[in-house]
Amino acid sequence: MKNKECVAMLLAGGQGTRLKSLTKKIAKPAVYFGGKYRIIDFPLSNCTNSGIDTVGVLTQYEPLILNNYIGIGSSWDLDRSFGGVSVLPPYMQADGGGWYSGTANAIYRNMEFLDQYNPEHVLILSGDHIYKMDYNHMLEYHIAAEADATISVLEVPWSEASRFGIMNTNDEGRITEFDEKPEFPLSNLASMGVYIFKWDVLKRYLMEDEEKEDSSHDFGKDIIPALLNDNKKLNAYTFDGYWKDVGTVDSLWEANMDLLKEEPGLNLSDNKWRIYSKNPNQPAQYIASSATVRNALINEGCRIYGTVDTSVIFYGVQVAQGSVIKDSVIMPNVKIGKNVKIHRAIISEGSVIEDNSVVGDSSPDSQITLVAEEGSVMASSYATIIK
Amino acid sequence: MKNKECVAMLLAGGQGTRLKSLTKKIAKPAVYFGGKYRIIDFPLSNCTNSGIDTVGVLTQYEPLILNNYIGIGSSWDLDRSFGGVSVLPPYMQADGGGWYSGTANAIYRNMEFLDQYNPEHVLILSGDHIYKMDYNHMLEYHIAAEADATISVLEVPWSEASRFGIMNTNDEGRITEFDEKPEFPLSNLASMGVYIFKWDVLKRYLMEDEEKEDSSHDFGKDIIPALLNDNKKLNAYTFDGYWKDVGTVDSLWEANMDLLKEEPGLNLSDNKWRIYSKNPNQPAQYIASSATVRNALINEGCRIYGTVDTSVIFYGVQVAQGSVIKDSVIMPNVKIGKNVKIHRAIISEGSVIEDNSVVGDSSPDSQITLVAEEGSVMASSYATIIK
Amino acid sequence: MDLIAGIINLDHEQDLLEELTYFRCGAAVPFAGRYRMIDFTISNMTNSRIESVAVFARRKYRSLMDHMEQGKSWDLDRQRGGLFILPPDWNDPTDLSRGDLQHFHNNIDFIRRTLADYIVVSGSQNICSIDYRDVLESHKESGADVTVVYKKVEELQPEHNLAHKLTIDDSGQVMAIHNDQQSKNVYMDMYIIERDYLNYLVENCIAHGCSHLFLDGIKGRLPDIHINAYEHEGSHALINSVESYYRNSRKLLNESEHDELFNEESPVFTKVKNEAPSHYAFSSNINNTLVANGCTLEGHVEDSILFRGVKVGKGAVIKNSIIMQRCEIEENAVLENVILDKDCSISSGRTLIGAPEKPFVVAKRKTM
Amino acid sequence: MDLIAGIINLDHEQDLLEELTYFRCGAAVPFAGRYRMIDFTISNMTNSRIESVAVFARRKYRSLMDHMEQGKSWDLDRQRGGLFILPPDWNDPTDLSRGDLQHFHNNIDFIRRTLADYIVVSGSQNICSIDYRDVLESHKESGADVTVVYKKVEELQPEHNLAHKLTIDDSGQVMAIHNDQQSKNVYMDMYIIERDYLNYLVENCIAHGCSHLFLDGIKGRLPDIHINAYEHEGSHALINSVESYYRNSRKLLNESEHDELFNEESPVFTKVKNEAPSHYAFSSNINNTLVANGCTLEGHVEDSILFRGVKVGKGAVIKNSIIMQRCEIEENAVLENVILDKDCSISSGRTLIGAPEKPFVVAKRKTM
Repeated sequence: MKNKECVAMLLAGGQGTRLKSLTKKIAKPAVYFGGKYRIIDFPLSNCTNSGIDTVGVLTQYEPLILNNYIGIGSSWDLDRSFGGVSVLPPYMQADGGGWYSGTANAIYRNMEFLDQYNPEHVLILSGDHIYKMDYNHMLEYHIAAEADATISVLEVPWSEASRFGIMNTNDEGRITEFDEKPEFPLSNLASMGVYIFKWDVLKRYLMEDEEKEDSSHDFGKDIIPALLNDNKKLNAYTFDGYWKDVGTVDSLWEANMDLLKEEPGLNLSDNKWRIYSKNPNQPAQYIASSATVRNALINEGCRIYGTVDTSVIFYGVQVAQGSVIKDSVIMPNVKIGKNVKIHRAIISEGSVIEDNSVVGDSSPDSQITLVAEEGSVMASSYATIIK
Repeated sequence: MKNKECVAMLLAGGQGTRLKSLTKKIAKPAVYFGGKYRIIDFPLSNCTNSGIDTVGVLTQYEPLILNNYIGIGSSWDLDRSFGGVSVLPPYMQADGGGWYSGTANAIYRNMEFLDQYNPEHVLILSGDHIYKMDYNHMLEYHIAAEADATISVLEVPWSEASRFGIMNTNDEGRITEFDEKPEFPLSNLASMGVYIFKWDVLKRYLMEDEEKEDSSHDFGKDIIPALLNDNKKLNAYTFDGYWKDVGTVDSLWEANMDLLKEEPGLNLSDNKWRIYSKNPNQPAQYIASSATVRNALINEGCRIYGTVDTSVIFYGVQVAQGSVIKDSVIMPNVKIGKNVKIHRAIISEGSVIEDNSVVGDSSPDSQITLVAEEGSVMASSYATIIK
Repeated sequence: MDLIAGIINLDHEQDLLEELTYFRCGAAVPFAGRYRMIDFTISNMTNSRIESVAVFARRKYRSLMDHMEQGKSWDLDRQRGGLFILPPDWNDPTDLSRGDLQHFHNNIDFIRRTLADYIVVSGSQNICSIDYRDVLESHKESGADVTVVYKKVEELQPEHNLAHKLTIDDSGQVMAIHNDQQSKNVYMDMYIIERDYLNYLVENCIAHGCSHLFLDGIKGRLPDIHINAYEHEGSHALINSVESYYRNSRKLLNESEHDELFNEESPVFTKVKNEAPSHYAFSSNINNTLVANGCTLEGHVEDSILFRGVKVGKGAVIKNSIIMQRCEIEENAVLENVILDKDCSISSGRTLIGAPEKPFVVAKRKTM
Repeated sequence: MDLIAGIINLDHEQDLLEELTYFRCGAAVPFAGRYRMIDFTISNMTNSRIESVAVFARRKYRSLMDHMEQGKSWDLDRQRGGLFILPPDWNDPTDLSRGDLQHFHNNIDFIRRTLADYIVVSGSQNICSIDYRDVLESHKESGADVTVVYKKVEELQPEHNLAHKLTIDDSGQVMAIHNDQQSKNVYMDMYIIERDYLNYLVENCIAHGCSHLFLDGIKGRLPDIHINAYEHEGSHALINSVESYYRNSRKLLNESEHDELFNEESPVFTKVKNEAPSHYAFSSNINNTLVANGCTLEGHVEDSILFRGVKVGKGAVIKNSIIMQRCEIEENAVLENVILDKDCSISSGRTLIGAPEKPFVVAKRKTM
């Protein structure tokens, strides 16, 4: 029987409540980013580019859009005869079954899926981060070190270390301690939520954890501490590229703005590490004579008659004459009327902004305004919005 | 915006407990039938052949195999840019969400899916029946009659009518009464569990039903009676082809045996009404010099060295020399040793039957023996089985 | 609903687009920033619910094959029906057919086996948005043997010289098909016909040694058969020369022309590519221009069309030009009235200026 | 892991299978009940983790195109890499290449752009189950310029006359390539080579006016380059004539021969079709026969191979025969030592008997 060296499990069940109404009807990994993508395009493209061709996507919250978006994975070249992408929703079994009660429980309930492929290693990913990473390098490191588990870490500024899960390591990179949001951090190596486990080791710990009544069945809170406690070999793998948690409206906005910097940390046009996504069918974008476009990412199907400055514009957006969009992210199929001013805002998919509206606050430290599906304006607002 | 005239919703969440251990690890619609197919191939192929290209498949119980099997629907030519097949598992929402509590509730929870396509009519199907039917004829009848709902019915022998949901109709085919398993049936028109509703009508009744605390949220028990009660126009559409509920081990066996009759009611080789299915990749079947094969359906990848008489053999089955298989159904990848006798049995996928085993009872009225995944023999048994 | 099948017959389309058709047939020429000419014909068929399309290709069809694949982009990757590109690979020594009848003869199974009762036969040079179900309705009402599609053009252009023209009576019946240079009823190289009648015409034409199904089998029979004319009222472009390609491409910078061709009801499909959104730098100045994805723009562009992945350096100036995929225009280069085919590089500081009525065309992969 | 790309070069394969190759190339000939010859080569590549395969086709490639589509059946329908069938559609007037170098030259981008460092070049006539990763390992160990694959046959058959033979020294190095009719080291028309070296050979051969990459570029350089020989130890069939096709097909009725070719570790993939399981009637009597799906069997069949959808009527007797897709053998017909191509009908009561050493071949769609 064939087997797979490494199978990836992508945790995509989260609601992402801190993204507010952006995730009212869609799971967080389906949230838009970068003028064209959804967050989940990044881990899925990383898998494809790393040669990992078997990925389980664990869904639970509002999966309809995510299901349709993923399909059988052809957008990421993950439609494979043996392996490929499988969407794994919670399900009922003869003896019960039920919702996923934590990240570890979600994997536990899909042990049979994993056992089909009889993998040596399992890569655990989350659908919340924007980054390009070669998981194969990490896997090679994990195998060479003969580790039971390897956790990808990132050096964060010391001042911010207490906001993260911090790994304390010895000289060989072996993890000696895991501190969740320590008040006085001993290291600045923060966990990225990317783990590789030996499957036989993980499986045993998942089954044991399932028996513990007081467990929250979470990788960070339960599984990793249990492994450390048993003196298993846990290594830290240091990643040093661009990585961004886009869990809040502000950080999602920032990550979009990062793409417009002089030297962006994230290159979306690298042919050697393509970010794949499902491509909408739209005609070429049209920039009218009356338009002014400066420092912007604009996608197909847009028609720009006004001014776009330092903004990210998704497909199918219309900006009428006299309007000014600055420091903003405009999601797909938004219609912006005449003489509208939009500053420091995220306008969500399909919104219609009436003529002469003013959205957002241009002062540099102001909160980011979110215009969400049903016309609500979250922070500062003078807008009139009609859906 | 585009819309669809008719969208199908296929209820595939059932566990099918009467099929015993055949459905221990798979949902009932994924159960094998006819040497090659799974039950769900029939309603899905009917949709394709009827020109209905948008199908939601509602899953809940052990959906992994069903999910993988359906994929994006390419096996049934249902991988379409707008429409096609969507698997719809239960999910969580911002304000709760949860399991499907009944057939009507399952549709209720997927109203948004349906509204994407803005259909005029919704076709409700179940994944429990073997039949070939042109839903488009039924739809035409439904539209011509300007009915609020149309229920497909079948004439059953009067003696059996009390086992079915019976429709009493007036001269124009309008349903006047719905009798669930009546002791004294007034008609022999049994419901096939195939409904077409005007979507706007159904939607209103689903929402009203959801509010009723004592409702079981079931089409037969709640929605149809409510419509009748309000004097809505419900018509019966009479179907007169082959139709079989394969909800029990005995009826599943019978339906397979029906294929081997002199004039089978169900033609699987009709090029004008193909039954599509996912095709396994197996070499041609091999019938050895020592073999005797009479009145049998045999699939690719089989190797027959023994005797096969009046049986249905799925792909990848091996029958060693001296063995006799009679009046039986052998599911995929079963290995049957030498000098085995199998009579009136269903051997489930991947079973290994040791040399010299005897399975089943050859007397014509005996119960059908089921050899299930983990080697259990359900009824009569002298078998030694190793998995 | 009546089923219609489609045949896209490229056999008698000549490759008159100079450098643009050195290595590809006209149907494969890039158009409108991200499409190929043939996308419009296939999309019209898909939007008319045609589920089975054959493409008769004779020469330079490689890039067409790469583009069309199995038809997935047009939702035509089917087990029943689908999109078939049929290059000339014939090996029957008893075959007597000639000209485009070779295609019809050698692919007669497509016609005989289709479940459709009607067949639309079209070329690829007439760019428009048309619903063939409307043409079929007119055809059935008229009771004609064949229904041809035409455009009543407002103003005759040089490209119309090569097209056939129709003389039509009050009832919409075609009285004559000719090349009268004054006639404004331009035949759009599309007709609808009953499947069985097409099959008969093919057999009959071969038996009589004909070499052109439309000219010999339909036009040539004119007094004896009933040809109905269907007028296409929407926007229309006939592209059979560099000049008509250039003029009709730039017509799309006009909003109403653009919207007639690209409307939500009948979208134009094409093979999608993974490209990032286009990046407009602080220094860019883009006006009245269509831009596809994946471009990096630092210079000045006006009244132009940029295909996917074009790079325009700082200080470069592009006017009235069409720049195809992955061209690189270095700093301070100047292009005016130019068409660059794919993968061209224009070095820093170069100036290329064509004439408005005769653009300067650069073949693909040239570095200048 | 080293990446390997594949080229299936059909250019110098002659269509010597008589009626079976009138309308299709040898690579497209049906084999083993449900496959085409080329399936074995493509599957070997897929099973060796080759993700990018080009097929150089010259003539009669239509049925090959229909069969291969975009490579989905072999898991080769990819955005990066994939399966490409490359018919001869060349339009470069400056092209000087000749023979099979036309393919290499006109598709040089496939070689230059692949991410793979090594390329396997293979024909389609050597049916076997081989892992090219093992060949690569031998190649790398040997330090050779090229590694060719050969089979040491136990018994020479007529088909081996046409094959090249190898003289090999103790270290596995090829000393000579020739046609010595006594040699049992049959070259299997497969070699592995570094990508850059292949690119160099192509350019060099064209510059010197050569017309056959293997003969001129590799064999012709023999004293000067290091050619390593890799022995294939599994089952092997060379099929280049009706006689070898017939004998090697029937060899598959032997269980161990069958199992060596069809094993779970390296499955053979092909385009799947929707066919019901085969139906064996009460009256059927089938012995030592391979049967594909969709057959309806009421007669007597022994020592034969039946493809998909064959119908055998009551009282019909078929022995030592190969019956391809959708043939219909009516009641009481008798066939012995016969090969029927697709869609043949044999009328009730007819008898056709060929010789064991020369089967009677009937071309497709014949009614007899």
